[in-house]
Amino acid sequence: MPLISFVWVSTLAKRGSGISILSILCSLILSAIVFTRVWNGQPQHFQVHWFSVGSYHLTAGILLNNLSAGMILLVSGVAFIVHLYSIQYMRSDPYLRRYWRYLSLFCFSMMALVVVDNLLVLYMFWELVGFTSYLLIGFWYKRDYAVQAAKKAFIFNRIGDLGFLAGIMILLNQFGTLNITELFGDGGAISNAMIEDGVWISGTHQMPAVWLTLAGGAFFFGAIAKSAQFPLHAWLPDAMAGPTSVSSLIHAATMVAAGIFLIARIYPIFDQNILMLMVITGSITSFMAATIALVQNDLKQILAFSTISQLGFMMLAMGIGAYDAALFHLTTHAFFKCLLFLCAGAVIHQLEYFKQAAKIEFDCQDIRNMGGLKNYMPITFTAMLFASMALAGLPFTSGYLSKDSILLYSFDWASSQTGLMSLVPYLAVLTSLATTFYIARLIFKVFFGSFRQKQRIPVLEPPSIMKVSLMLLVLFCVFPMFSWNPFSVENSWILKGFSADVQVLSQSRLLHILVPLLVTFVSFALIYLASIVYSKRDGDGSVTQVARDSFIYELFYHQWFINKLYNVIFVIPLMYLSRVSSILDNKIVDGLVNGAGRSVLFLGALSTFVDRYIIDGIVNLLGSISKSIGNVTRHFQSGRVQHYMITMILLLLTFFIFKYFS
Amino acid sequence: MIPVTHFMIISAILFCIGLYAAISKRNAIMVLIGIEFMINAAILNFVAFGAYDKEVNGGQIVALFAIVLAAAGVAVALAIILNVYKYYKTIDPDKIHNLRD
Amino acid sequence: MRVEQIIFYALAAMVLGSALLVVTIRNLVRSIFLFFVALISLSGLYIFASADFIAIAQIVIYVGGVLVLMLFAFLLSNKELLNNLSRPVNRLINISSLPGFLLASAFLFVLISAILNTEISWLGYVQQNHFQPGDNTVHNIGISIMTRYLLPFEAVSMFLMMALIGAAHLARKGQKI
Amino acid sequence: MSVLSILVFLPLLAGLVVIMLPTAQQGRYKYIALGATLLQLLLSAFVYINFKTGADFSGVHQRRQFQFVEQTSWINLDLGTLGRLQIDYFMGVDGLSMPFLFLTSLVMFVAVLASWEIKTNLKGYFALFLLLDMAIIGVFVALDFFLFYLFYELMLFPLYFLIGMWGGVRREYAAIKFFLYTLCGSVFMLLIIIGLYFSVTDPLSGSHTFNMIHMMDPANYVGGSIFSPSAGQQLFGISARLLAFIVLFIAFAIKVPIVPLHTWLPDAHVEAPTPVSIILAGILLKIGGYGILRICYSIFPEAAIDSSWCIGLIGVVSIIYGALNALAQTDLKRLIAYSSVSHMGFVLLGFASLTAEGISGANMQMISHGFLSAMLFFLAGVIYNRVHDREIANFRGLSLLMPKFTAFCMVAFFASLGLPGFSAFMGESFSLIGAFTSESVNGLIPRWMAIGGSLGILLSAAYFLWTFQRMFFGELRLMGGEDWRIQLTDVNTREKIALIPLALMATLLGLFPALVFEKMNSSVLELIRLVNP
Repeated sequence: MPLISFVWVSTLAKRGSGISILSILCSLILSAIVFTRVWNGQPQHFQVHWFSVGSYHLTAGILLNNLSAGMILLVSGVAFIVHLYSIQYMRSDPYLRRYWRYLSLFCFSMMALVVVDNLLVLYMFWELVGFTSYLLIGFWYKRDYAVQAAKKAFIFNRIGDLGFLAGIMILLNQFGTLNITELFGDGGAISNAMIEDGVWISGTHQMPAVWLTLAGGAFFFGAIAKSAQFPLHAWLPDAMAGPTSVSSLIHAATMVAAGIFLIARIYPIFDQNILMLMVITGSITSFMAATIALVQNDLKQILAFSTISQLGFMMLAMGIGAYDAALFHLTTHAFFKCLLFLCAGAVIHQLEYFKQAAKIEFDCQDIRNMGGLKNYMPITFTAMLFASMALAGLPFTSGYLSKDSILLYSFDWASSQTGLMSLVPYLAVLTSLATTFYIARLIFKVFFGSFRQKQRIPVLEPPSIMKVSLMLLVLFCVFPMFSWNPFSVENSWILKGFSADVQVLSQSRLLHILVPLLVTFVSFALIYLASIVYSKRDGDGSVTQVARDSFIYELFYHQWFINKLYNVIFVIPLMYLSRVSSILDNKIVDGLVNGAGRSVLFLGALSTFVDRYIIDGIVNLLGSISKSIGNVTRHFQSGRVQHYMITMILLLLTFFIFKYFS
Repeated sequence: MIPVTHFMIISAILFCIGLYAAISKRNAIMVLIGIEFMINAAILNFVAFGAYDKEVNGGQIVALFAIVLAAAGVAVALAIILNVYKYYKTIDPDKIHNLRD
Repeated sequence: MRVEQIIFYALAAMVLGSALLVVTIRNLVRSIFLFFVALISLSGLYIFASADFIAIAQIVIYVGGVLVLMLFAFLLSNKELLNNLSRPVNRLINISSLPGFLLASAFLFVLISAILNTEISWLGYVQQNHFQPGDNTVHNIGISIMTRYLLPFEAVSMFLMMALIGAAHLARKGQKI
Repeated sequence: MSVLSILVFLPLLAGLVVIMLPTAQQGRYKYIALGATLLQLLLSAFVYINFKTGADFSGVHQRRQFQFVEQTSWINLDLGTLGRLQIDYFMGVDGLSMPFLFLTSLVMFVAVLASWEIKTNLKGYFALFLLLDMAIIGVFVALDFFLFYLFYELMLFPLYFLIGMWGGVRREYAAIKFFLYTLCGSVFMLLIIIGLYFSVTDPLSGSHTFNMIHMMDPANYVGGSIFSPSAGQQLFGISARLLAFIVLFIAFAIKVPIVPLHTWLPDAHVEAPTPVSIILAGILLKIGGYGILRICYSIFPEAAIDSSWCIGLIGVVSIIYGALNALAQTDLKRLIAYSSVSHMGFVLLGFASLTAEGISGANMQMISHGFLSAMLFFLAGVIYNRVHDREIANFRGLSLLMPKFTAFCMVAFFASLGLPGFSAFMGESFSLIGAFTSESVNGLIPRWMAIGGSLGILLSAAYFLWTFQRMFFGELRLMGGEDWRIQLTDVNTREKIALIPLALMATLLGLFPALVFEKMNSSVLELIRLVNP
């Protein structure tokens, strides 16, 4: 099997940089071959007996179906481009060899995770991915912030893994096997396990039905931690501390996608209320992350929050059953988000050179003191522009196809739901609008307007290799790669490939056309609005806040379209909301996490106190009691002869009395 | 005929007097005398019962031996007391308590 | 019959009286001489129990040997005692010896009650052979020592020799122990 | 003179040689000991290789199914009315004890390598060391209770001196505490042994016997005797067999430190010199676990079932309690000691579940913990030998000074953290799975205990990461300043020779757990069949 060879090759790549590039390249080619062979073809399954414990025989092997083939191609493609990019990006770094080793380890574990067929082995690679991300985030371990972020990321992943392990336990206990095909295949054990009167029966074992939902919940919990969904997303923004190429590979394309991949892999297990939970978390995460992104000033933080919100989108899609739309969005998102990160990396990289050249200290990641780079870095600018258009979902881009398919699905799904749930699609639309707004804000702040720094030293174009990789990615962002007709979603060939699931897109024509039109129209308006707000005048964030208030009056005065007014009313509460949510997020969630940390530490200190003083105390107490008893009896030996005699006779006397008179 | 119980009563009283002397006297020699009293009380008992044993007179023989042994005992005891006196300059048992640990 | 009993009780009273005096008198020299009196009256009692040889042996060995020895030891060791002789003792039994007194009286009580409760008549051999004053105890003692009790007799002699050598060694003048 | 006797008495022989040699050749002792342990390693490898697995070689309570069996009568007194006192020198190995042989010899080999740093009176040290080695191997192979008890007690004696004389600052206190703790446990065990002796008769010779195998099947019990299952004797109101089980369990629980009885472990570890604490953590804790399996569970199966709920609870409590304590420690060795308490909690949980995965997971956890804690203590020892300080706070950014050392520490820390791909993950996950499935299989352990146990994994992740990150990452700031910087040299070849096998075993067992599970499987299934038919 070519597949095994390439998995082996990527482990081989542990050594120097040249070799790792080579290995990634050939793994890309191999996965392409596999992709062509497997796509829409018959899934291949290859197993080897791993070990048997008690009555369970655990086998480890490789399962290739559409899902894994697609993912393998995606992962190796993005990885190859990032490798190419990081040749240039990391050139100056002293510990280059170590960087390449970690990167190859990460690619190996990611590819293996996507391919493997046994849940336990999947869990092993799942944690290995978490571990390698810990190493990569904490790569510049001299910087304390990076190490803290790495630790935080790993702990969050561990929490998720706990859920995953609990899920595995439930499944193993119920079905006796962890093999994905046996469990989740179409004829698999899950589908023919029925639930009657609260008991989940499958073959011999039966367990109360609550455990089925719990199993689904456990796996979902694992996915939340890995894909940084609402409660456990705090680690992703901090994870930006690692090198940009790392965050682009890990936090944009592959690792966070692993969560979605897991859900896709074991989709049948999720029953109704878990799907509902997914929808809720998905929508909350996407909305919240989008609003926070609006306010952020750090280039990479914005991208991080946009990743979270896009992942929220995918989770939402999963929840509403649009299984294939989610995966489609996953693939497109991987490419343009990776491109966004790489461009950001290029910008930061160049600004660092500029900083050394100009010898002035400024945070080269803060977009406030950038601007007007358009004319200095044209190619990066064009690439960034394409990527942001894809992210915003403007027509003629891949983003448009995948995001709008999710929107369509959500509208279909909402029509059948009642009450609060029907709000979900509108929320989704809102989020996508917010996305367009903040990405436009980013573009204008960074590339348009005038260069805020005083010195006029020209910022030179990023080196050639970087440009090549950027261009490659741009290719993927544009629509032709995915479907020949830019507007119609159904017949994109990837969508058909993934549509292994039941959900069929209903053909309500009206809704089908109206929604994308509305969305595109509004997004154009937003971009125009953003351009006015950000590119014309100078000044940093806080000043713009004041200016904008007065400016809004001005804006109002200039605008003659009614919906512009509608947008303005909408912009201010949104801004307010985002600020509140970011404060909320930092206070509550981080507070919660730190609080938990502190309480555990306190508990630890308390238990050592108990352990040292009480238990040790008891033991020493026993020791001292026996010593004191010893002392008391010692005094009897007073050394006086007559006392001995007295005691002897006393003893004799008592003996007599006792004997005689009893 | 003097009944045996009288003899026993006398020896008991004598024994207790000896005991009292041995316990509470401050002088080692008085303690020794107390011990002698106790021994004599025992001998008295032996003799009292020995009378009834015609052929063998076991009681009296034991009494004889007892007297002899008591004598030897006293000799050794006095030697010890002399040495104690030489060492401690006093023979008050309460003062001699080096055995205390 | 009456005269014998009177003499017996008189002798018994002498023994117990002198013993009590020995115990209570402050002056130690006097107590030793009273000890003489007690022993001699005791040997008198022996005679009443028809143990004439024992009585004489008592006087010869005990009174002659032991007491004289005791007297020497007492005199040798009590130089400083003469100065605190003058300490007056007001009451018969002072506080320090109370525990000893209580213990002795308790012991006495137990013995006496034991004696009174046991009916002597039980002992078999006491009934049959009432002793007659005329028996010759010395003859019996002589024979039985040489025949039945020969081993203990030799053992005692050995023991006596050892004791005396030891005592002599212990009490020698000159180097410290 | 089969393999097992050689394996047991080889260290004794080496010990004698060490004593014979005049103190002039101090240097040679190390090499004699090294040779002895190397030979032992080969022998145990030999045993491991041709150890037959399969249904008819499980041999938990069938004598003929044990392998490498040696049985000669050792003490045979005719006590007249009391019948014959019959103690035989009975040794054998089955699935449960065989992996421990290999673990013991490897850890001993590493411990000898670690004793290069011992400088004072080597003769005494190595003689005691080899005596300890013999006693431990003896415990694992003995099948006669009297022989087992003999080796069990013999183990305490050298350890007491090793901690007492070559230990750290408060070594007397630690040594005495350790000695008394284990002794009072084993004294009650002696009572039970005698009780068992008088209630079991050897079917062949009809006289009372100490033979464990006979004690396992109820047929051999004398009618009205104290421990005979049919008689159901009562002692202070509790059934005698349950009381015996509890007493034996406590005796072994002191060795596997479970929470209330564990306070000797941190003191003993902190004060013991590195090689001794390697042995202490590496093997001694496993004797407790092995004892519970071999003696408590097989001789009193029905008592095991009754008390499994409490054992499970104790397991969970010691997992959480150990982890919490480890979180608050400032001394590296003490932290590792508490982490051992937490890891052994998993073993207890696995035992309590009485399911096939539970018990094999627990055994796997014991073996992997043997390697990992030996490695951790070795690493702690490496730092301690160089700068005589173990405070975590005093080191920062070590990875710059000692890169190879950091690599080994990373393997050790992340392995004992339970990262998959290492053996600890196999052990922990299977004992948890066992505990989890036990509710539907035999309904002994409620499910929340398994969840509680998995919480332990998270806590262990927290404190290991916290320590690792504080000591190794960030800028280089050492308490000892310049002279520490010079002293903190990287691991030398000798230390590498010791560390590499341990790291190798940890990863090997992680990737191919079949090496251990295959060998143990038939015996574990046999034990399950014995305990709950």
